Amino acid sequence: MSAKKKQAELIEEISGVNPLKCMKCGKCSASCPSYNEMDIKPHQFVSYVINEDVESLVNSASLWKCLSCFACVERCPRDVKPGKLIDAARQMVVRQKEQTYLSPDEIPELLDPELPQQLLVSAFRRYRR
Amino acid sequence: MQELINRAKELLNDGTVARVLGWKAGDLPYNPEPAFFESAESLKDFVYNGFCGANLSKYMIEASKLEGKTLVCLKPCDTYSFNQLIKEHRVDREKAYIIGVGCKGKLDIEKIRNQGVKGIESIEGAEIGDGADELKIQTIYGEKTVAYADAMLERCHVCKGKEHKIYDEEIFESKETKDGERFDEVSRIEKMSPAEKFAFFQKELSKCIRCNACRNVCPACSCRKCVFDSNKFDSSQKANVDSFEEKMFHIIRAFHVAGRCTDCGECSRVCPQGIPLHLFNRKFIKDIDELYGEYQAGDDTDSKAPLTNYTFEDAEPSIVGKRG
Amino acid sequence: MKYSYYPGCTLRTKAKDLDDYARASAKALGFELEEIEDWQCCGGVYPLGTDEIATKLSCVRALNAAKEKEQELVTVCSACHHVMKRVNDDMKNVEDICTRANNYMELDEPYKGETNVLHFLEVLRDKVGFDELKKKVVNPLTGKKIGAYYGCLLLRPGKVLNFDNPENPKIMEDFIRAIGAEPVIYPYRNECCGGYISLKEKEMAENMCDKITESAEGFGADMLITACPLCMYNLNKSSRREIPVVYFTEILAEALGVKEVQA
Amino acid sequence: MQRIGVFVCHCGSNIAATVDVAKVAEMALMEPGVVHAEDYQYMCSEAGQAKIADAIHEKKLSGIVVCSCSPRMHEATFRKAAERAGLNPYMVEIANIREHCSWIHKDMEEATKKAVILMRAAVAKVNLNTPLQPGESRVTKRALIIGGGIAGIQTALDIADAGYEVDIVEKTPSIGGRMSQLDKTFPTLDCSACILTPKMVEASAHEKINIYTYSEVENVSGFVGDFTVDIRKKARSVDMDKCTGCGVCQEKCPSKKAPSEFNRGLNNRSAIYTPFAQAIPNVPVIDREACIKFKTGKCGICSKVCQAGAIDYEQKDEIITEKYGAIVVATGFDTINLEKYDEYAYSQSKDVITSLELERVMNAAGPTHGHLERLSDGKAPKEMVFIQCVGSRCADDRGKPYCSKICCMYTAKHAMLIRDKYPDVNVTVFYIDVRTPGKNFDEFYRRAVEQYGVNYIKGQVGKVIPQPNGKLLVQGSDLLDNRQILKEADMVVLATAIEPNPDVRKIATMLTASIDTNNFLTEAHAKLRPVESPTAGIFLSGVCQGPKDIPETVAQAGAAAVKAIGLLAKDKLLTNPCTAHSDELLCNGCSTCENVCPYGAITYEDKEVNDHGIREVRRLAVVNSALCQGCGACTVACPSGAMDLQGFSNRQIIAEVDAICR
Amino acid sequence: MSIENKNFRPKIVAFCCNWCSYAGADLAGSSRLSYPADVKVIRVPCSCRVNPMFILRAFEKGADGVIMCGCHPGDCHYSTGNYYARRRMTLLFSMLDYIGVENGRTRVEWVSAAEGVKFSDTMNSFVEKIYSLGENVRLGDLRCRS
Repeated sequence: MSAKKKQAELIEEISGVNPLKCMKCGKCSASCPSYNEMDIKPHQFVSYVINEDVESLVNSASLWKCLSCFACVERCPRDVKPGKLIDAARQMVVRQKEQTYLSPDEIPELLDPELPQQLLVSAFRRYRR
Repeated sequence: MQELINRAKELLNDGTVARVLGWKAGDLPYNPEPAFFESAESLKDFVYNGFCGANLSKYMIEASKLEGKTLVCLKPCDTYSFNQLIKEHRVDREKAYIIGVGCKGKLDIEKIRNQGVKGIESIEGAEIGDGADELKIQTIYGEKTVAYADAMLERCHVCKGKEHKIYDEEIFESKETKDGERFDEVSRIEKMSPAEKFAFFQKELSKCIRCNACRNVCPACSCRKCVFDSNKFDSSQKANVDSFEEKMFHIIRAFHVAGRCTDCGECSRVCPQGIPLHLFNRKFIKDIDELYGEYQAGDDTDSKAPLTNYTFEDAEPSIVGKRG
Repeated sequence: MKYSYYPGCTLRTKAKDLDDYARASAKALGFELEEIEDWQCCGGVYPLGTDEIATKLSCVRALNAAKEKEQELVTVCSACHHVMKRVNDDMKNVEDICTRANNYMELDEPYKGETNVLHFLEVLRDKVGFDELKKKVVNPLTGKKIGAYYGCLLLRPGKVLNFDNPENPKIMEDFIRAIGAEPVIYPYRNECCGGYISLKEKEMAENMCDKITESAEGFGADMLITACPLCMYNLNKSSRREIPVVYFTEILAEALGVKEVQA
Repeated sequence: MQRIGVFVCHCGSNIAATVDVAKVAEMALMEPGVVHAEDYQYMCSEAGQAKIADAIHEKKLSGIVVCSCSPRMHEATFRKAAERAGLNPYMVEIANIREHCSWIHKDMEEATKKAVILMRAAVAKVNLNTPLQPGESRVTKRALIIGGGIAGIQTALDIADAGYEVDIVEKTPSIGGRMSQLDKTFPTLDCSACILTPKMVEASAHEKINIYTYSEVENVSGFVGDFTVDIRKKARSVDMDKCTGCGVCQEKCPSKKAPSEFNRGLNNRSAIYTPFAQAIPNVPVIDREACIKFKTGKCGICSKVCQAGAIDYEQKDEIITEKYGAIVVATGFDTINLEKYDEYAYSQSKDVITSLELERVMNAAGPTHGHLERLSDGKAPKEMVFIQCVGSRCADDRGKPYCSKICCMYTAKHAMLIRDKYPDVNVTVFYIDVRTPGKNFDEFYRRAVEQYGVNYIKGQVGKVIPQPNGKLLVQGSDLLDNRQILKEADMVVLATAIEPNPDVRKIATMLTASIDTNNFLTEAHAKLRPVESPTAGIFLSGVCQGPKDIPETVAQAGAAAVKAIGLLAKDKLLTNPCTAHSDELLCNGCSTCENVCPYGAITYEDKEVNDHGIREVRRLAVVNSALCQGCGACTVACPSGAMDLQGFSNRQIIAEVDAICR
Repeated sequence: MSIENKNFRPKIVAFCCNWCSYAGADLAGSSRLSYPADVKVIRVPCSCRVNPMFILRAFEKGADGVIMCGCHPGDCHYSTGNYYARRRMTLLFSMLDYIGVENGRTRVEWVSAAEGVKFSDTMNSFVEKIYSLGENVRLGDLRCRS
């Protein structure tokens, strides 16, 4: 099996999503609050997995713009859940060492006294291993 | 036990029931047998103790044809059989007054004997009122003690629970006896190689003497006339013992009760050769649970049985080879 | 009535109000929140990969602690509630996760999702009852027009959280009515505030929060209530509007007349 | 012992080139029961058939085996030949030595060996064959149509025109169905009422058609050709014979707050009402839940104003029992409940409506008298947004997995009509796919785009956001331009998925007609028998079988009528004798067989039996051979072996198995 | 073992439903798609007519393999027959596997009336499998008297 195919299968496994169920209706993209910030749009996620181009997905800005707000997950009529795919892609990044979106040095300047723990914890979960 | 007898007398006397179906003391301390009691006086022979393993549900088929109600004592596991018989229209609920009797696990005399206890004169600790921790056995060689759990029937170690699925009233506390997993033995066999499996069953089944005890006791084997006794499936006269049904007896029987067997364990209990016949039934139950969703025959009286049901997405038969 | 209580880390620090008012209100309403011993942080987000086990264990511990006490588990923080319910759902329905988690846990009896997880609002709705709550209100917030802000974590995924209709929830509105105020229904009440994104992408969060507050004000809300410390932070910090945002427990305590007592 | 004749066909060289036919015949003579064997060039020819007849007479044969081509080819031929010669046709069996032997094997010895075995199996089976007689059952020459929409009306008219009596049972106070609620119809844009009303009148005036409105089917028993049906005529509280349909009662009725079903609840009606002006019959009913007289005992105004004296507060439900030979189900559809699609704000805003509601808004007799206006404030809209596939093509339990089929076309129709009548209104359609298979359908849709300038955007809508200013912000995708759209609209129309009428489940149960997971009635064969239910004598008309538009519905209604007529035209039905049969002495009465029978052919009766001297009443399975199709599912389900299949009995099949494995 | 036995010719019984698989077998014939003569077809109205007893009977009488063919799920002439057959055969095959009978000796294939090629391919592969398994020695007598 090619490395690309393996990656695509891995992402399906981590996310539990079957991209073939997608009927390309675009309801995910219509629901996404971060749509305008994304380079690869939610409805396109499945195509990248089907075409075994996980690399582009992993390197996309979208990875760090998704809020995991589940609007797309809730509304998807085909039970595809693009939000889970992007979560899985993010996992693939943070599971690789040194591949983090947030470095310890930049944290102090981001902090503000009122910032709740919850924010840091959840950001860490998403950004870092 | 007296509590139960008193209640039975009451119900007989006030005319609620015409007879009582229970167990009567046998000639030995460990062999009570199912019996009908028609009068209050006859109840003096009534017993209910750890050796009353017999499932009385099946007797209700005949009792349903009699005038008046029959008081029947059912242990929690027996009630599944009764429900299943209701589902199959074999017993009449209206003809039964069900006393759900508590159960602390039923005893297997073979297990006691296998612990070297011989020459039994009396057994203490098997009464329903006892703690069910230990049996004190008077033998001609003196007193022996056996842990209650070590003398229990296999089925009680994988007990389905203390709940009576159907009853008019309940008497006696039950005790949780489950300390094993129901399908462990089946899983163990499944893991064997084909040759080992075959050797295992060949060894067990070669003991069979075709006495029909399993069939006669089985509440699911309630056919008016068993296929093995009719000529519906055989073109030739079946004089010789090597007939087809003869050879395939146990597998055909297991298939016939598949989806209907409540796993009451009576077949194994009564087998004079000690063949673990429940291993066939349990295999079907395990497959049904795994392939078609959990199903307990006798849990209710109206659900669709797995073999009279289907879904579009059911597994293909080839799954058998794929599961390994 | 006694419930196991999982406060979560934010409630220990920045969102102390949320916690204190909840406890005080519970007392006033006649139920007790018994804090679980040695709880650990839930992680703030539900573990993103379906194959992750270790990150779910802190929740399983808390859930099992409640099970051992034969109590239901109550959370107040939206995020803890979200993570807890989803992990519990996994333990109940995903055999693989359940087995693997139990392998780590080495419990006497494996945990299989037996505990019922409740958000504080669900306790008010399903256990106390809003009618009952109404009777206990001493300072009705009459005349106040309050917008409920749900955010994402309380509602979605709807099938797992089973909290309320994720597209048109009403539990907080019913709550607002119960304490004598008037709920303001506005369409952005279940849209995301930006969540953790405000750490690095301030502007994104600002845009989102502005939409929410603008919509709420447009429909006439004087104030917003929330159950989530992160939403609270974002709405206060990122929105360029001035509408006050408070925890729902605070106005609950106020209505029940226990706000000052505890503070 | 049978006297069996074996006939081995050469089929020219088709068989004889690979199989030693003479040898097969020779071997046959060694089989038990075989008294005659011969081979011949073409057994199916007239001369070949004559040989069979001759042998039957000369050798007094009681059974025949023909070793030839597939039974699917000539079994019927040989059975007829045997019957002509006085032998019961079911005493003939075929050994397929062509398709299953000579054509697939090359080695003569091997093929001959196999042919012999196949012959033996057939002989073994015939040895156990018994003569079978097809049963006969009578046909009541009357059809029942359940549902009085366009499907039911059309089926009724077609059957009645063929000269048979037809009853229509309609649940609501008037026939007409969904079509009567529509404003215009695609792709011709003619007015729905203009084409439907004449059909309604024709049906009501037809001397062979009897219409029961405000009535429901209560119970069905019997079987094909001979159904007995109880129909509940609900109390109308108005005497149908006396009422003149003047309408004064409705005008004067003081209770006018009941939501109008016909207008989808968009406005109200009086408690005594006819659903719409052209209702047939034009006789109102009193909605007893809304009527002041029924609620409080006071009022009685309608009775006072009725000059015909037709109001009857004492009227009771009436049960009519009637016999039918055929039943046609035409129960139609409804739109799904939208409560699980709150992201579209249907329950939050009056200006979000379903397409069916829009039909009423556009209709001159509707709540806005045909003016396109917002239901919240009566203002004329400037921007309209249509959302497609709301609840259709949905994989989870919120909606339906199927395509509702009609939405693409009616949305194009709506868009076109609005743009035509209100050129200043902009119309945007969010779609996933535009599906327009059908004559002149795609042209129609293209006209909406090209001629009427309807703005089609490929992409679904995520959320409809009501704004403080009363407008609706539609947040959707434009997948082709790859952007997210925020569009401010005045009205939003949802192309809501359709589903079978919820009552159909109850009706299907009564009819023992099978139903699929979506509650659509199942057809006997998806391709070849699309208007028949697997249950004999039950036919399907319209959307109850699957989504379809009006022309398809009318076509299917006609097809269902033809099938029903084909049945009613017969005086007697011959039933397939290869049916299941239960041995009374072995039957346990356990209902297992009943549970697997797809035709409802098995019922249970308490019967007295004499079991070796024991007389008792037992619960026994009884197979209705008119319903049984002979699949054999019951025979395997039966634990005691009481149930067996004639023509394919357990012993016959086992005899074949034995012969093959010998 | 009989695997080495060069003269071994297996006995194989194929139950085919009248509406799909029997017609598929006919099509294989009229398309001249060969498969070994060891296969003998028994026609039944529907796969749901196949009683597990028939299969056991075949094995008892010396069959080396038994295959059942029916309409594809969803295409049953009687709507639901093959669904019941599918469950019955799955459980039966599992039981046979459980008692040590080689799983390869039993098979179910769904063959439509149009699938002559599939019918012939199926029979070829099934026969090949039976050859590899050799003579059936285990299922003659389930009571296993040796």
